[in-house]
Amino acid sequence: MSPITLTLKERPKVPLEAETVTPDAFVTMSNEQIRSSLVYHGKRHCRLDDFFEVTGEFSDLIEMHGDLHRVKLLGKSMSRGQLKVYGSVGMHLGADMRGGRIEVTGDAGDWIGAEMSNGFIHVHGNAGGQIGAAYRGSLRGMKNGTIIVGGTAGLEVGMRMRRGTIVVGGKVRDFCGLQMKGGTIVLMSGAELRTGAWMVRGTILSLQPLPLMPTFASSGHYNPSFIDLYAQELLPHGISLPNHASAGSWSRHCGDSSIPGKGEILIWNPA
Amino acid sequence: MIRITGGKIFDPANGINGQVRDLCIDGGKFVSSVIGGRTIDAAGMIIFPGGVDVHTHVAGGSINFARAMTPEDHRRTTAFIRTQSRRSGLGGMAPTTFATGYLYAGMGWTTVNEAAVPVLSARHTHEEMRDIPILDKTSCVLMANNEIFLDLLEAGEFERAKDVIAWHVWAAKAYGVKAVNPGGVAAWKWGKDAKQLTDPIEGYNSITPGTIIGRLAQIIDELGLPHPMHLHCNNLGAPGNVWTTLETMKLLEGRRAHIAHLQYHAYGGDDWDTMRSASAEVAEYFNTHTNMTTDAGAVLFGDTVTITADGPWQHLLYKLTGRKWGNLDVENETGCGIVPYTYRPSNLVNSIQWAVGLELLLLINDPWRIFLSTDHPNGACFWRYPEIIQLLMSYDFRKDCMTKLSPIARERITLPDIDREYTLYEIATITSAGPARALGLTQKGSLGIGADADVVIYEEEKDIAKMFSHPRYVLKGGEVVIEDGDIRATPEGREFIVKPSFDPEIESFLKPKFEDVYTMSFENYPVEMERLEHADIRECINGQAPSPPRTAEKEPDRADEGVEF
Amino acid sequence: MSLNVIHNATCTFCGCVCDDIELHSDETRIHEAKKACVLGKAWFLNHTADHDYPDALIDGREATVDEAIEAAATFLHDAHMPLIYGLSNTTCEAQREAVSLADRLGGLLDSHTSL
Amino acid sequence: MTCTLGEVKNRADFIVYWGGNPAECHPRHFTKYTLMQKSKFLPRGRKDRTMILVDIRETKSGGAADIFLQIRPGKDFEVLTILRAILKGQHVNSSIVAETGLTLEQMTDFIDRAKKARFGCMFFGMGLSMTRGKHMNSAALLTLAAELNAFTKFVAMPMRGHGNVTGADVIMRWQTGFPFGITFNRGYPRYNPGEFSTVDVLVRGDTDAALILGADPGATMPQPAIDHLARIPTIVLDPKVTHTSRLARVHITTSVAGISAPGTAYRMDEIPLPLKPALKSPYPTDEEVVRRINEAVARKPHWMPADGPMTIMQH
Repeated sequence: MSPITLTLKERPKVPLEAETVTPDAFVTMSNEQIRSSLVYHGKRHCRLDDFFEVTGEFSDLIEMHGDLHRVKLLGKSMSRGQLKVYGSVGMHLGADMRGGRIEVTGDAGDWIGAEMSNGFIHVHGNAGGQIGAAYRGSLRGMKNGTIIVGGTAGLEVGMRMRRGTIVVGGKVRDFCGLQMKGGTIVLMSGAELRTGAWMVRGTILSLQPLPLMPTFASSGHYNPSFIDLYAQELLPHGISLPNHASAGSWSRHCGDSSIPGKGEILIWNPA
Repeated sequence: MIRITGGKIFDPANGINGQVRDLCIDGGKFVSSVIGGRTIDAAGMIIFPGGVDVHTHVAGGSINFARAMTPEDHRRTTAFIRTQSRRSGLGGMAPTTFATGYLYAGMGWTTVNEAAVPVLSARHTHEEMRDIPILDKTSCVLMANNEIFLDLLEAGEFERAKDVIAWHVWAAKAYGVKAVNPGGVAAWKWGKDAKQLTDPIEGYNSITPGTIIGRLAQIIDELGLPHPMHLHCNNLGAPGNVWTTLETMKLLEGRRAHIAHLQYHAYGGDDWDTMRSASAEVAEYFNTHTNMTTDAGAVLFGDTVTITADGPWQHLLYKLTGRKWGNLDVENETGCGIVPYTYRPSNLVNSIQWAVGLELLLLINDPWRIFLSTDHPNGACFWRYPEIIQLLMSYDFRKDCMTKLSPIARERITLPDIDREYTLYEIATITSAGPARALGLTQKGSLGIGADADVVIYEEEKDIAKMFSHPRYVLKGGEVVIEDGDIRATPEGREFIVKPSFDPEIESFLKPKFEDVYTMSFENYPVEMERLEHADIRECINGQAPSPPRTAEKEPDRADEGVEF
Repeated sequence: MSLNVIHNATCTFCGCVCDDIELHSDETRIHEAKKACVLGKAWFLNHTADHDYPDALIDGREATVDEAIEAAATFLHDAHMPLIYGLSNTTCEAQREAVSLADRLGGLLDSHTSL
Repeated sequence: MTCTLGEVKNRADFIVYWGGNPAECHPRHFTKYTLMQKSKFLPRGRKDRTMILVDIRETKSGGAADIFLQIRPGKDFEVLTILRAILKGQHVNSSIVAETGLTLEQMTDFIDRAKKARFGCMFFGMGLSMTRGKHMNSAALLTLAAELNAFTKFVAMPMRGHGNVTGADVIMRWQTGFPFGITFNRGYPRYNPGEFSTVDVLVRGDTDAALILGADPGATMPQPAIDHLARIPTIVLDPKVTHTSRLARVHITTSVAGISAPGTAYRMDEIPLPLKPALKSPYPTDEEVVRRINEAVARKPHWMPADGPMTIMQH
């Protein structure tokens, strides 16, 4: 299948809600159907081709070009195929995603992969907050899948996540892993405050020193073998996790005792 | 002017069971004939009087708190889209006011009783009710834990206590009086409860829950309020509470009373492990004591949010489930708790609760005295009533549902042994004629000449739940509000209120007491009449006791050939 | 001249919303606000019934209320994503109308609470 | 977990003010609602109550407190989380505790007193909810109050600032299901603070017209937000010509709620009170102006295509 390409021709003046842009939908649609599919420019009901040049049809490979920072909900609930964006995207990228692959060369907004149940999202630039998180009031964040952010990320990364993996290359802001119930967050460049606050279970790995909550207790240094498994899994994405005893060790901190929770934060100490 | 022709009429208030008759409507009421106007061809269709909900929570501080606590539910529910003429809304566990009107009317209910209004937030409740379109409304004001009232009972000042109740009913612009866990809520404010009728109440010496219940029922009868004391008994939801419930009923002999959500008060056993259904004991007593009416408070499996003025029960639920919990205490009057909750067939307690609600509806043999309710949103959301109707009308469907229950649960209930199936006439009684009668709303629940023209027209079909979920037409006050599943009009509803008489001197007694314990000015406390846009006032005559509940006569033979449900 | 007295008036300056204030006023201003706190007194005494401000301004020029309402309706109706914001220092009755307007416009609605 | 102020007046023997300065911002809070009142249950009034003030610096409210707990700026969330851990008998890392500005003994004493209270109430102000951590700070305090109910009766309540912001909250909840941060752009209410909240919307430039009433964002919001208000058609309703009016396309002068405009306002504990205006204003009320704008918009074509569904099931 050759990809469907969408190239931004008209910059939206207010946010454009485009949850119609998914491989699941487009694989069954002709070029005309794709062009005419409904997007919401603020409150206005518009056609996709009011904003995008569209080529291709009947494909679950989608390529998008342009500065899409005002375009929201791309790849929402998608379960197959691939969405590749050459540029930046707005909020809710891959929210409720069930499978398939999303790649963004630029930056992304808040709530990427929110409440997703499977799939893979890779944002090369910076991302906003609430990555893989639960929406307000909901108790269930991402249930599975992988989210990789090359740059920095915002508040509440992995809030209430249940399973799955989030990797952030740059520094993340406060409340990373807030109330998480499972899964793994890997922080390549550390985080600001309150990492792991109120976590119940799950693992946060940081390659850089972190300020810890007073409700985390130190429980020694080690080189656990599960890190090797993660390292293997992440290596194809260009991420390398150290674990060899000659290179250093992980210091383990358990919490959050205010819950009381059984989560762990592992911080790498180079030898 | 509207004429509805050829429909099969189910009008228990007038003893009509499936006869084909024309209905004529003019000026919002049924009349004997009309000339001109629209004709609705209802040939072969089933016609009920508009539904009346005797016990629901749709407006006021607590349901509005529940709305705030459940944004995740608002995101996964039915959304009513804004049109040029109609407001948007969200359905779900705690629907918005506009959606509340659309959803009730959408299944043919046209009158609701908001069952728990603290006087302090009565002004708020009326504002919300004004934003519930289509439906006519009544409300019950909470009095049984009011501290000024309790102090008077403690001092033995009955006449003054009566004036205090009457003054508060009028101040709240209410229609009736609700008593919640009498004495227990007052104790809850100290983190305590009063579970038995003879339990002392924290902070008082002589009065017990029993004193409050007896006195309040007497006061409401003597004031001549059209709806009797609306009682949420003590010890709600606890295993073995059947004894409290039976004691309460015995105490009420010779008085009118409406016992709310009976399901939550009909449990046997000693604790959560030995809990069993006690609906048979309750029904047996209830069947032979015609001074009372009740509503089922039925439970359906699934998600809901529980909200009640019974703070102690809510805190227990929170401890049992560990879910998020809200609690709201109102000074000197009441308190309420809010917990999102999921009833599951795999849970023994939930299974028993589900069965008990249905058992009571099936074992209480007089449909004029037990009414359909889920204590919305506590047992289930009101928009699931059609599922309960299906359970009542089909023994086979009940048997199917019971296969989901564990063998232990099936041993603790009597539902498998009950093969009664409701007739359409009985459904029309428990959903409309009966509750209208219990509320004393003579113009409701009837298709007779002079009654309010609130009508539901169903296309008869085998799938009972579907038939009752999707009426073909709903008319409110003679206006077509629902047609073919669309909302055609959203007129504002009326509010029925009562004006009991009281000695105006009571204000000079109340004012200093009030200012002692409350934080707002006495003069600002009563709800101003101007705030009610469509009020319908009923004057009550002191000492003139309204008639006791209507009891069933033999059901007339059904006149039409019905489909086999 | 004897002053007009209002008992149990309500002060909306802060969230306490005290409703036991006694206001003494003439045609144009409140002279006394008994029981009010220092903030409440300032609030009541600083407002007058005078016509101190123009009825309405459109692009900085004085206009009638009718013109301003029509201009406002046009701007809001034409927008793709209009916003209604504030709703603190006003009445519940105005707030209800504002929510209704946001619903009709298909716009954004927010209050001080989000700050 | 909340209550009306009368409950506090009549019952609360343990009162905490956290990140608020009622002596200066809500001057009658102590005397009318909380500390000074005597009641049937607290016959000696102030003597029967314990008041703890928690703040980053000692304010005038400190004079009324039995105990003042001075915490380091931005450490509210940590302190509240430690308190939750202490309540559950859990370990806390004492070397990090020192960073909060309080000692473990002070915090243990706080929890001991809270558990021994018959009826406890925590009020929290903008010092808690507007500092780093924002809504999570409020959530931490509300959770602590909920958890204290395992031991005694405990409630918590925000100290709302501006007049009738509570009314906005309450009305939006019953009409839309959500308290603030709402969009109707799909024809029904959706909620997401951060996405639909005003400062975020303005800073990102996500709106193209604004109606402001009962607020003066031009004086209080960050500059990028104000800049966007100046770029788009902004309409202001206010009794005065405000900072925002000066950058607006349209300003309409309206009467003052409770002084020259009648109606209703909600107290911070969600009790509605009638307004009794003393003056007759030469200006229309906000209510009237918004209603007339609404009517004027209603005369124009409805924006939503008429052929769409009347209801949808969200997912």
